[in-house]
Amino acid sequence: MKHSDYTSSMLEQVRNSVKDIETIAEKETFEFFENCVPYDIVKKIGNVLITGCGDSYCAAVATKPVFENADTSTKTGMVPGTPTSAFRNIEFSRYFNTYGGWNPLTNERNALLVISISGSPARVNEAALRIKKHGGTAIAFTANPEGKLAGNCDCVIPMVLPDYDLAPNVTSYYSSVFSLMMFGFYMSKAKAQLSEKQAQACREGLLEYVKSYDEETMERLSVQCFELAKKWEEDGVDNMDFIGDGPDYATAFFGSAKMVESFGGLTTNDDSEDWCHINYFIKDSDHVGTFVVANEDSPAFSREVETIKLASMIRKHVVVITDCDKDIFPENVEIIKVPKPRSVWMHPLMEHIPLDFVAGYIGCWRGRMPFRSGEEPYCQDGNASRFRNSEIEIL
Amino acid sequence: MAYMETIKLETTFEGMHDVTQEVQDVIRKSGIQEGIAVINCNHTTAGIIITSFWDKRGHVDIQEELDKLIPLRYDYRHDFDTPTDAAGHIKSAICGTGMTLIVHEGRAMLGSSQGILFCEFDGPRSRKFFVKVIPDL
Amino acid sequence: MVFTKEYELVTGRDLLTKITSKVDEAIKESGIKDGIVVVETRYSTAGILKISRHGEEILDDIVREMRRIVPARINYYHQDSPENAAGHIKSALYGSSVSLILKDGRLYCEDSQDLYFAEYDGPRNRTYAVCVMGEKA
Amino acid sequence: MDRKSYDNSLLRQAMSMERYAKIVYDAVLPQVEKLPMKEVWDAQKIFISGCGDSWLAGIAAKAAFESVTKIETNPMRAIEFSRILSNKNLGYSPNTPLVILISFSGSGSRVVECARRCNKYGANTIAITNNPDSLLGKECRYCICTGLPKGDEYQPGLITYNASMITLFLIALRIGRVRNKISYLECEDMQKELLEHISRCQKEYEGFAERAFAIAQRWKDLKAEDFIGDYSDYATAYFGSAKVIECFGGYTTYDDSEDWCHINYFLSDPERIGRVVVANEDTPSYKRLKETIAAVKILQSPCVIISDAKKEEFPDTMEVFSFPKAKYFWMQPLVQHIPFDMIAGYIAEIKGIPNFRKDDERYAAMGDQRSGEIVVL
Repeated sequence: MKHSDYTSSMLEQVRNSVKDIETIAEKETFEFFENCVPYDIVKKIGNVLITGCGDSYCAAVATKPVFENADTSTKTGMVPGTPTSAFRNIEFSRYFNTYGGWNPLTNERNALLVISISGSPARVNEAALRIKKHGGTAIAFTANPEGKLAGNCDCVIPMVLPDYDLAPNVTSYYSSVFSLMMFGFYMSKAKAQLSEKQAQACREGLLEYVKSYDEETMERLSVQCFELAKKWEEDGVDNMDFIGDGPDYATAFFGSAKMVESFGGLTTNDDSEDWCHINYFIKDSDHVGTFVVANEDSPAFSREVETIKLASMIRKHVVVITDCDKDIFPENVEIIKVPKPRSVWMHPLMEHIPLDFVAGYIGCWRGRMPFRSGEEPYCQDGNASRFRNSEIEIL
Repeated sequence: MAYMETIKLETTFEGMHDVTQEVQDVIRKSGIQEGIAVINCNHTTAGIIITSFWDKRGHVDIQEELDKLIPLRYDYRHDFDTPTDAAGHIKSAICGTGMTLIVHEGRAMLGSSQGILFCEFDGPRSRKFFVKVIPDL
Repeated sequence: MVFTKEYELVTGRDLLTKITSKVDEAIKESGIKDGIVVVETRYSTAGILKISRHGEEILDDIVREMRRIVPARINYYHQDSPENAAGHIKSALYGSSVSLILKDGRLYCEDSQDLYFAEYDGPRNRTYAVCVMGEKA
Repeated sequence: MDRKSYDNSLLRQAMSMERYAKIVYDAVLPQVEKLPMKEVWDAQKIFISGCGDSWLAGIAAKAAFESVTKIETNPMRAIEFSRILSNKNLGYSPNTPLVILISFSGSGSRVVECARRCNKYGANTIAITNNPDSLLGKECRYCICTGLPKGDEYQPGLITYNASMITLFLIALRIGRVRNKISYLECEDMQKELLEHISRCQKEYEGFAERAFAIAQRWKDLKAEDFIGDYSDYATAYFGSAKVIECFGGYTTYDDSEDWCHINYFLSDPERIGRVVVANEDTPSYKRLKETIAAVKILQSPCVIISDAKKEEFPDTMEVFSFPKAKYFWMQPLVQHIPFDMIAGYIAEIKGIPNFRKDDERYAAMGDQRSGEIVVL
């Protein structure tokens, strides 16, 4: 069977990414954000905090640079943006400032962006209620504007989400990333850190980048990932290791989560430096698949190249997702070349696509139900009460 | 036509930086012979003063005496930043952050032992101040 | 004869603890009616003070003025902590012992003043000693 | 099987933790007391960075720094600090932020890179290293030597991890003391408690080792280990996973209690995945952790719980390592990594795999971490 003969809800989502993002972009214009969060609220934000569970946390890590560097320069920046932190959901709702104490001078300048497509997990609601308790503003990014989370937040950004059957979600990730990035531009515009024209240019640059994943590129990526996944299945790869730095760590993390959700594969992730100290020593190196996200303009690129060299010396299955040419890397690593955006911070929106393909194809072969639905013992918590009905405590 | 320039400097901790020459240079560059020059810095933990340059050890005395008057106490009400910052605000308020000079024959009218000092009350920091020269009508 | 007794206490931050009754107790226990009483603490960031009995607000004034004269600066040469460095100086300046006159079984200052243990770097566990010297009646 | 014949480095290090803690404490305290008051005051923000275990020591000490100093404290991966972090965060005010860089040898490229970046922008730096003459020791403004005797057995890192934590705690106490956030009495008590808590726990280790050995025999053929912990305890979880890899190269994964429910819950073959949860009673997410443990129970994975709560708090199918309560909750990461260190050490020994894949010459390719390129952004 050919790669395109395989279909699943997840693969559909990946294949339609470009079209879907364009649909989202049509609705999510600057005016749209202005209607959701008026200028005078955005202008007083002095501290951006972003949180969410699972993929949503990845989206937070992925988009942090957009908020921090309003000029969205490629290297670590100089132009003032807004101080921004991405939090694991449990860390924000239970630990943020719990021990150090809240600072009454800055509390009201805190804005928490809470991301949750369904808006139903207990933890995101807890986070929203917590920031409000301490005088900040809660802004929901959710596809369920009537849901619980929307009710608990001061402002709601109703995300547009194309409809697919239950599957490891890809649409939710790129729509969160896109919405967060757009919100970042909108905020910088409102705070006069970006001019009208610059903000528009950021948006257009982003859409141009989305378009660069044209049919031909998607076809190439699909084929390459299909062959790769097939080879790995044949070689008995049973553990996957993901490496990325800064916003690319989000891609690595997201990719690793998709493998788990799609077929329950064992995964781990790390940055390019710590990988050399720890994960380098994982046994059975012939059966470990390694993905490294290494883009040319990333400030950590030179370290990533060193790490890839090291990995290629001990591991058979090393794959580099990169926007630069092959020759800089050792010969025995497989290069998945992805389009190069105008600025390096745009990458997280699309560069996860190869990882999704791999997860999707392996998912088809292993015949696992998405999220193990109906499978024992997982189904004993079929309605996910482990996170929907978790007790809310507001500290 | 009035003329303005921004002067940048890198200060040291509690440093006293001689900026007389820089100010005179701006006045010279402006080409203005008669008028006034206004100096101001946009910082709250630094000051600009005129004092004697006859013995530069006197500059250390100024910082030391200011430190006695306004010690680097840790218990200021403004404790958001540091003791140096809190004391610096007070020192800066007392010294003033700028001054007006009379320009005559293309130069600031300063006494033979007078000089202009940029006083850093925190530091090291990147600082700047502005000089504007305004001609007589 | 000489009679010495040691007392313990837990102090608070900037706390003046009244110890008059303890001193009286020591005097009674010694049975001495005429002589000299010495109260001393051996800590270098604490002291013994003899303070007027005219109202609680005097205590506040004393604490505030002691802090004003010897502020808890961050730039002392002694680099333990600001309170500690200032505490050493306060202890040296304000004294860590007092001598009192005992006459007919009563302290000479009994009507007008109280004795206090002054803490300059608390809270801590402290001790002080009362020594009574003189003739038993 | 006789436990005694499966002696291993991690076990030996665990058993001598008390002795080394005393050495480090005595060496570090006088150095920490010399940190100047003004510079301690000037720190408006603290970063802690290092590679591998050293970074984890920073995470482990985050709660301590926040409770004792009340200053915002960010443990950061070395590469994030040196390459990704915006330079606006460095040197925006005199002597701030305070950057604490940890490296046992003091020679890794990345930490040296971090130190040079701080110097470029004016941040204040303290090195924690066992080698003050190293590049890191020289680049940093202050250097605190952990004073561990040269030539002893420190691999895989356990004593060094503890030394970093003890030093971090003592620095936190110094800052808290200077800034009057803790009183002299509290400071003295916390310092005393540091060593006492270690001694108190040390008494449990003989029993722990016995149980660890039994678990190691059951777990040696599992597919992977999955670690769960929140905030400071995330360091303990992550550290356990690092030891698994260093000791016998096992497959591992780790997450916090919330995200685990969203992602790692779905791992295949749950009955062949060993789960390790760090759940302390006083931690703000304790109830959440218990809910997560209930979800682990559904999956019927073999599970080890590390906690200071009573055994009865958890499902009886799970193996609970109960620690004595620490008087100050933030001291728990000092000791709680011990049970899994022992398990990892025993598994490696039972399987006959040497540390750091020394049996496989390909792994020697790693070479020297000092040779990496240093880029100062």
